[in-house]
Amino acid sequence: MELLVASAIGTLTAGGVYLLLRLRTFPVILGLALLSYAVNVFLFASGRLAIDMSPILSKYGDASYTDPLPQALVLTAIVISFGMTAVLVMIGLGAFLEAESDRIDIDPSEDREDKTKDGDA
Amino acid sequence: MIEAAVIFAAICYGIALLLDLWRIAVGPDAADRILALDTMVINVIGLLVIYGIGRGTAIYFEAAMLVAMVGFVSTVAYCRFLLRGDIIE
Amino acid sequence: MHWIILPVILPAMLAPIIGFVMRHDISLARITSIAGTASLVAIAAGLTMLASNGDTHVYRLGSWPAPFGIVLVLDRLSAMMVLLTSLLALVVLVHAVVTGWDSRGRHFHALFQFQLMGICGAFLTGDVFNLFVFFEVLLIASYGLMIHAGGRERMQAGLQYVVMNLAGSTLFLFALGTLYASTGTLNIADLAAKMPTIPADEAALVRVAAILLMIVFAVKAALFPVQFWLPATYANAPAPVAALFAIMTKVGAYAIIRVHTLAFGPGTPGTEGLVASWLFPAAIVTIAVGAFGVLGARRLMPLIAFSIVGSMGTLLVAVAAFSPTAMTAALYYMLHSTFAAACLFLMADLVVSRRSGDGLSTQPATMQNGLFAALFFAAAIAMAGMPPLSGFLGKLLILDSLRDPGTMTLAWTAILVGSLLTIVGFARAGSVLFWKSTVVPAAEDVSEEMETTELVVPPATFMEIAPTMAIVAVLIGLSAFAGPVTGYLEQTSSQLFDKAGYISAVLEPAGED
Amino acid sequence: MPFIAELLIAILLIISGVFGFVGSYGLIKLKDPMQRLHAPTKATTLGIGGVLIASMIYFVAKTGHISVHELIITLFLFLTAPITANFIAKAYMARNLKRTDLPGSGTNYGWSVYSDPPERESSN
Amino acid sequence: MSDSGHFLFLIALLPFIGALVPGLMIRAGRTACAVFTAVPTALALILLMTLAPSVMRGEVVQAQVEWLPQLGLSASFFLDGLGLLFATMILGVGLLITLYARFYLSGDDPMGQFYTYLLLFQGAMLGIVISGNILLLLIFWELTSLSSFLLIGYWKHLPEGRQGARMALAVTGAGGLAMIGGMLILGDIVGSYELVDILAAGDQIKASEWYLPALILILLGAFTKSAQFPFHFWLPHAMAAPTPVSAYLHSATMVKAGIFLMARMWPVLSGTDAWFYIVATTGLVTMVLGAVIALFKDDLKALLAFSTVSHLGLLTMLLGFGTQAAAVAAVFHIINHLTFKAALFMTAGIVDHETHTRDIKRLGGLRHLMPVTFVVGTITALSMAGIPLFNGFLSKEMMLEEASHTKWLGSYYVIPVFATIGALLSVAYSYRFIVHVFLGPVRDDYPHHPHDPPAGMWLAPALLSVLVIVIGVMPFVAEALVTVAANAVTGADLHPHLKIWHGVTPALYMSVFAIIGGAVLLVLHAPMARIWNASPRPEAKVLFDWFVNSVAGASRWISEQSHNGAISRYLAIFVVTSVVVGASAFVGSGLSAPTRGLLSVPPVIAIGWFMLVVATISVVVMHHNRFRALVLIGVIGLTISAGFVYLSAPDLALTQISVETVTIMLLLLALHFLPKTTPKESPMGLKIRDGVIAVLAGAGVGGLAYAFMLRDIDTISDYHIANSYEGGGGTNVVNVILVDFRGYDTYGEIIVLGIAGLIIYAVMHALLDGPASRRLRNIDYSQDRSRDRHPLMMVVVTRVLMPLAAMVGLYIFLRGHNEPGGGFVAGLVIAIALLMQYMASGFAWTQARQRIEYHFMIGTGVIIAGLTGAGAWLFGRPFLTSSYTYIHLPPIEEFEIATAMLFDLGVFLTVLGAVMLMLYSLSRIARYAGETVNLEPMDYDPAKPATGEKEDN
Amino acid sequence: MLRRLIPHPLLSLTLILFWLALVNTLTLGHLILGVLFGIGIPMITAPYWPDRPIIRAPLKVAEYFLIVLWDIVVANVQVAMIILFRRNEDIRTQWIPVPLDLKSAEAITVLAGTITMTPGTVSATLAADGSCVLVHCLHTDDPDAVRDEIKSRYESRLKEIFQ
Ligand code: NA
Ligand code: NA
Repeated sequence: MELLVASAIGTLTAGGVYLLLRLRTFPVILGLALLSYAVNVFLFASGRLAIDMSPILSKYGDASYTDPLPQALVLTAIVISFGMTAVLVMIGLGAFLEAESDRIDIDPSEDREDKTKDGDA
Repeated sequence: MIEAAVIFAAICYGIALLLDLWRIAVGPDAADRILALDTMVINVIGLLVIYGIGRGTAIYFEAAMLVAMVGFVSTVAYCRFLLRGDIIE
Repeated sequence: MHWIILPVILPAMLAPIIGFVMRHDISLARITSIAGTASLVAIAAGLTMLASNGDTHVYRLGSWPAPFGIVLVLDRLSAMMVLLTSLLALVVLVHAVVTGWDSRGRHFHALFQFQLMGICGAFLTGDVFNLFVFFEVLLIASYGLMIHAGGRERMQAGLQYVVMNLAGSTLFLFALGTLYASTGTLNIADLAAKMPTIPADEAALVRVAAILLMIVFAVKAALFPVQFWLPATYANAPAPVAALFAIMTKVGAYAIIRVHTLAFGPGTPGTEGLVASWLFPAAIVTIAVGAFGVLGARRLMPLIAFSIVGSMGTLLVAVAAFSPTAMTAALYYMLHSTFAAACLFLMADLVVSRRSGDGLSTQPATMQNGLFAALFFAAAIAMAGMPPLSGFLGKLLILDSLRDPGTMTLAWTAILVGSLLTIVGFARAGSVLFWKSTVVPAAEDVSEEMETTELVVPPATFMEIAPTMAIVAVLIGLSAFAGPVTGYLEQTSSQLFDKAGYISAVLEPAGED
Repeated sequence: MPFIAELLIAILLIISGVFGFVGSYGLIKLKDPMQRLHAPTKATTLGIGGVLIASMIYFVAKTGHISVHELIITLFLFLTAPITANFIAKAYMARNLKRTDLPGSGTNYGWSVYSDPPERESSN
Repeated sequence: MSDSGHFLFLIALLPFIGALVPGLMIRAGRTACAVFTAVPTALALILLMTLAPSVMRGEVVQAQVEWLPQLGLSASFFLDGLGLLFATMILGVGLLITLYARFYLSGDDPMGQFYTYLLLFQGAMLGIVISGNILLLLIFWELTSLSSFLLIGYWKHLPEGRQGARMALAVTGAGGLAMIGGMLILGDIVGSYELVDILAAGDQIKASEWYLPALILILLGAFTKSAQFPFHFWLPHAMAAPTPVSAYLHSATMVKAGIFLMARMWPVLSGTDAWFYIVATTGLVTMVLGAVIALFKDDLKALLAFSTVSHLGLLTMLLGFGTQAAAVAAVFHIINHLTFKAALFMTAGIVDHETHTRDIKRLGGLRHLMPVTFVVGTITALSMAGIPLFNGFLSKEMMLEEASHTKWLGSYYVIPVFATIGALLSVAYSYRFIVHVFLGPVRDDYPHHPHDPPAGMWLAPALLSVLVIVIGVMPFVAEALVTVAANAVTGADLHPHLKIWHGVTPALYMSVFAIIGGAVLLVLHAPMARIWNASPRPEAKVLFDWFVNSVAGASRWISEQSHNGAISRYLAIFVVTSVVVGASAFVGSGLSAPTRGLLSVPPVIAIGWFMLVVATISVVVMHHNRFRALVLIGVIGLTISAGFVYLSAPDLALTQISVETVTIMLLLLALHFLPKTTPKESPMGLKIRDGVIAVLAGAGVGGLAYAFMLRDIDTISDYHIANSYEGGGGTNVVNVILVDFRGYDTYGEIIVLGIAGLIIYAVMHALLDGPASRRLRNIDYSQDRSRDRHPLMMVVVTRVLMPLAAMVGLYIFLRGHNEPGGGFVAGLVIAIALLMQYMASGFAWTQARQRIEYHFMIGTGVIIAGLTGAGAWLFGRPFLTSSYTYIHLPPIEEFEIATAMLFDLGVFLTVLGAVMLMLYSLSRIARYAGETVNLEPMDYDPAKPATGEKEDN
Repeated sequence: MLRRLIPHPLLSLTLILFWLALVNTLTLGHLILGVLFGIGIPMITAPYWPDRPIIRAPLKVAEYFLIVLWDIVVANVQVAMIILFRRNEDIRTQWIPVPLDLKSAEAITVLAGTITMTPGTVSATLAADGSCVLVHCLHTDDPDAVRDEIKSRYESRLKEIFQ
């Protein structure tokens, strides 16, 4: 099981990184989404894996529970990542509408208003 | 007996998931993919309930219920995107 | 002692009121925002006084004992950082209000207050995961401020800024996961207590966590090779926002100082020296990157942004020594460079808003050319580390503290040559902006262009210049009162290196809250 | 747990497993997208129904209390499955079929995918 | 501290205080401005004179105030003979320059600025010479660089001025920075930066292994400032400054700073071979080279500038000799050079001012037109030439005397020969200054007809020329000052006698040879100049410009190539750095032995894993089709949610699945405006590179996870499990952590969401108010869309489903504390329920029936959460301290009330408000882009038949 | 007044039952809570459901429900057989327009839903004026029979229920 989880994290990370390095905004958003999955599972796995040991306290005496803390951390991370994704999507949309292109790289030649060589310098 | 049936049913749904995955990957039409995803959602609900039976706990019920609810919403959203572009026009 | 949490709660309560209740009334929002920030200054000053006796005050949120709940830790360092933040914020806010920047888009004041909340929270927390949360708060607020008022370049640069930081946040979580998996705790004091028990030959995981955390902080601190995002971001951000961002890089530096000194620094067999071995060379290159950028800049805003990169390199060279003396110097330089960077951006705003763009090209001289030139001169010598402003003393302190023969030559060379290139770069820029431009007549041939670009900006009023002047005054003050300031910083630094004191203050079940 | 309950549960699980499989199998086997739409909407729904009934019986047998919350999932599925199918069908039609590929509606108005609704007084 | 100490502070401060005045006084008129500049200078000079007697007695006036004791920097002042000499020169000449400039500058020049800069410079210069702490000296040193930059660039409109200023700043600034290094080393060797301590530690310094680096670094500072070869080139270009500036900076002050420094450090640094060969040789070369160039300069100020270079070389050489006699000669020549050079610059300025040219070739015959100027110029030029009875002769004689017996690399000839050549050239260019400017016939082609200027202008040089003669004839008047200064330099107790006649010495021969040879050279000047001008030689400015431009160009290239806006590359570097640095940290240590076995893998889980991997790879492969990628993301989200269920994390599953849905909605909404496909534009090489990076990152992260999953560790969460029910009042430990143990995290987290809502709203407005709105207007919606916007069936089902979903949301909210669920999921579920309604009947129609504003909802949520946390203050407990109780109201069974639930309500409201505000903003954009708004909940309700039947089919 | 308080009584009832099913226990406290929600939620969501469909024959509803349930089971077996055992080329798919007499949106929706859930048919789309439903039949040799069965078996019953 651990191997599967680890390899799944690895695959998600690899896929996420690959898309993160693309040249358009949308695949980058997808890449960050994949990375977000990867990191959530990774963080979750830092509490080690357990089956049928949900951290819901049992009314019937002693039971063993999985580590609840990483789950709480992942929840926080998920929420934050959601907010971030939403902002990213909106800004990506804004950049697309402003620039009429969804290329994520900025072409530096566009904002060099001063192309003439300054003789004084 | 229940155990064996649980395993059988789980494997059936597991194979079903693989078949859905195939359809999602292959398409050819976007509608096929949405259909396959929707089927996948329903199969996962089945698996969750089966898992609950297998483990003897109802703790996963909410997950199954939520999957049923949001699965519908996302399917509609995907379709509306194809149909109208703007899903909440 | 609920005062400790006020720097977080006050802006966190004001922001929603401003953003969600007063969103249609800019004057009310302005008054509230400025009053809130001024109160924050007062609170921060009070906290600084409180911390100045050397006690480490711990605020146990939810009354849970550390390390199980989250604690806020107020010591000299965190108090000072909060004070620095609030002072900077007040000046920047006044500038934003009097120049009207705040009304060029929506929700400036709410985002500004949230930004303050995030920064103060990051400085005060004693928990690494909570540090992540407040990093995210300050980052997301900064995204909003960064693209405030919109526009093509700003949106594009803002997008890059967001993407880069999301990647950084992802790495943060990977690091935290590894950290928790290898130590079982998230509290910095608890980490500091546990780290010495991890044998040097079984520390692979925690080493990865430590170094990944450093990279995360390095992204914020604009350390090479993860500094690439900064110039475009700062150059395209609204000027007051860029000025406020002067503190953002320091958040990264602060995190390195706090976490990597306490938890992974001296006295931990597994990680000792690990971070420094990467931080030092990276900081050296960062200085070079900044210097090259300043010297090669075509536009004013990137020039300033690159000078910030260089200053971060200088700061982190000192941090990398992880010695109390060098840390004292680093802290002094941190105070200085925050104000210097803000000063440059505020000054640049006054100038750029009266020119067509921030290109380092000759244009008709603005009205008040002499005044702006003087302000530029002051800000530039501050940033380049020339006397009489505090940069020179900061630089001297850093150079003087780096006496380790292994690193001294390289560090000195980098800092001094970097200064030279920066000076030359600023001189070239200032010469074009303020001297050469006086040659260009504001005659008819340019008036057409002037009309189309709507550059009819009235002369700067006293209130518009006051914030920049105030920062210059602060820089002069930092220089004049360098002795007392450094005295405080020395104590700050020794408190920082007093690991046992920190651990016992945080972890011992104290009666006080 | 009574044997009869166990048996019932097992049978229900097996049946539903088969239906679940068949639903997805149809998704693969059938050649036409509209045909494929039939498989999951029916087979799978029934499959899930079986599982849910099995679950209800199981918990009644196990705890002695009647468990009805499975019905909620059933209710959701019954309410949503037709809509889902309807939308998927329309998505397919809109993208792949022209109005001439379909029989007429026999009224003054065409199929809603292709034709605007009648104008209302209020909508001008 | 004594009174004299206070005076010293006052002297140091006066110019700086005074500097504030002229800028403000300029409205009072130019003369008032000049007067107010002169006042602080004169005051400082008077104060200095009150200190002079004790200094002349050999005492040292000291004053010290702590400044930065941690560094060893103090505001420490130190006035000895050397300081007194220089301070007098600086203030004295300063006064003369103030007077001169008043008449020299034109009405167009901003005089207030000028005097401010001048006083700043004066203060900086004064600071150098009376600093008692070498770090303080560094500060003043850098201040001279900065203030001279302002003075040289004073005429902003002249490109030469700007360039000259920058060049001076670059060269002297570089030297200053090197000097910082040197001074810090000195301080480290001695353990103090106080001059007193340094001066007392000469042997210790010379014995240190750091002596040579310190020497070189300090000399770099001195040489650049004093324009020693090869750093001499900046000085002539600084001549673009107004002449008063040149006269001040290049006779008495700025360039003498380097000489001062060498003199100051003489007891500490001199006396070694390194000192001798570096300093004396540099001085010699500079002296000769400067003189040669001066001879062929046609620009009067350039001639004087290079002559200054030459004389600075002479001084450097003298100091380099390292003998006490040479030091005396140097001190004496400092005074003499000041007197004649300042006067000469002012003379040149007068000529320029009157004739409007400084080109020697266009001058001549001014003797008749400007008799006063002629007299002053001639006297001082003869002094420069070293003609007897003028003071220049005396010190030059002493120099030649010293040179005549100094051995260089075993040779007795090198230094005497070159010193004589230098003297000869000096004579030649001095003659030329007199002959080619003043003598000869009056011309009729001056650019402007000259006559003597007003007295205010010639008074200052005239005064200096009087000094030239006085000292030249009665050298003993300067003896006391020279003695006390020389003693300060050498640290010895010397009693030199300055006299005109030394007898027939080698120096006399050398002098005579120089004076005659100089005349010969002048005669031969024209043909020699032709040869000189024809011969190729490196032009320092060109080289310097080339160098600076190359460095700047290279800098620009480096920073623009690296910061080229390609975030994909920044990110690649970031990932590679993380992987490489992380891996290196990993291999730097080992791992403990694994303590856990692997959990078994049921087949369905293996299938789930397979689905996840295949879907991930498919997203990567198919990402060009954006919609398809989104469907695949749905698969991944579903799989991970199910995985969380399997791995005992029901809360995570609930959250993941609901966030997932909302995220996909947002992405679909955005994709509506974006291109539907991603072009295939990455070249194969890039794809491979990124693939390799991606695989490395994946392997690293996966490996890391695998490594820690096999190892158990004690964590703090045992406490959470143990205290969740008793302390937090909930059985869902995860939820109790979220709202209680780590409620502060959650507080931050909802604020993130609230901010996200704000930003999206703000961006929406920025887009609608900006140029993007035009683009939005042009989006064409009519094509390719299905005609049913709000299908009847969907609307009907939603009417039932939405209340049910809302109830599910409430259910999940209420049970969160004890069972999986909570405010966040509940908020999302309600949001999804509303979304359902929006999809069914459209945003606008639904929105119109919405009573609560989303902004308000977010604000309320954040404030409720905050107030709940702050409520604990009322009970004297820290923020977020929770409390709960069980309420029993018969016949209802007991139920729990916890403040944590109120906090969770805040979470709920914020989440709901944020999500809805996001949707609202996107919908606003769509409507702006021309989306129409429906007025009815469904396209057509058959129960309410339309009035006008329309043929369509 | 009552109408404003309980705009959709059936919905309220459903919600109360739904709540009890959700909590999966029947206690007084939950009943009270369920009633509160059952009244509260429809009050809040009433604007989204402006009409008030009238259902006349509760018994008919039960009958209809059972018929459909039975048909679903049968339909599934039939469809499963077709999928598993019939060769693709032997499957004869048909589009069948079914004109509707129903006018109520709710009734049309129930009918369309029923069609989808029962033997071999999927309701693909409605006519733009809701007067006809386009049914896709997986396999039939007699489209008219399918249409007639829909009309007689389901539509007629729904007419009684909704009108
Ligand atoms: Na993330
Ligand atoms: Na059917």
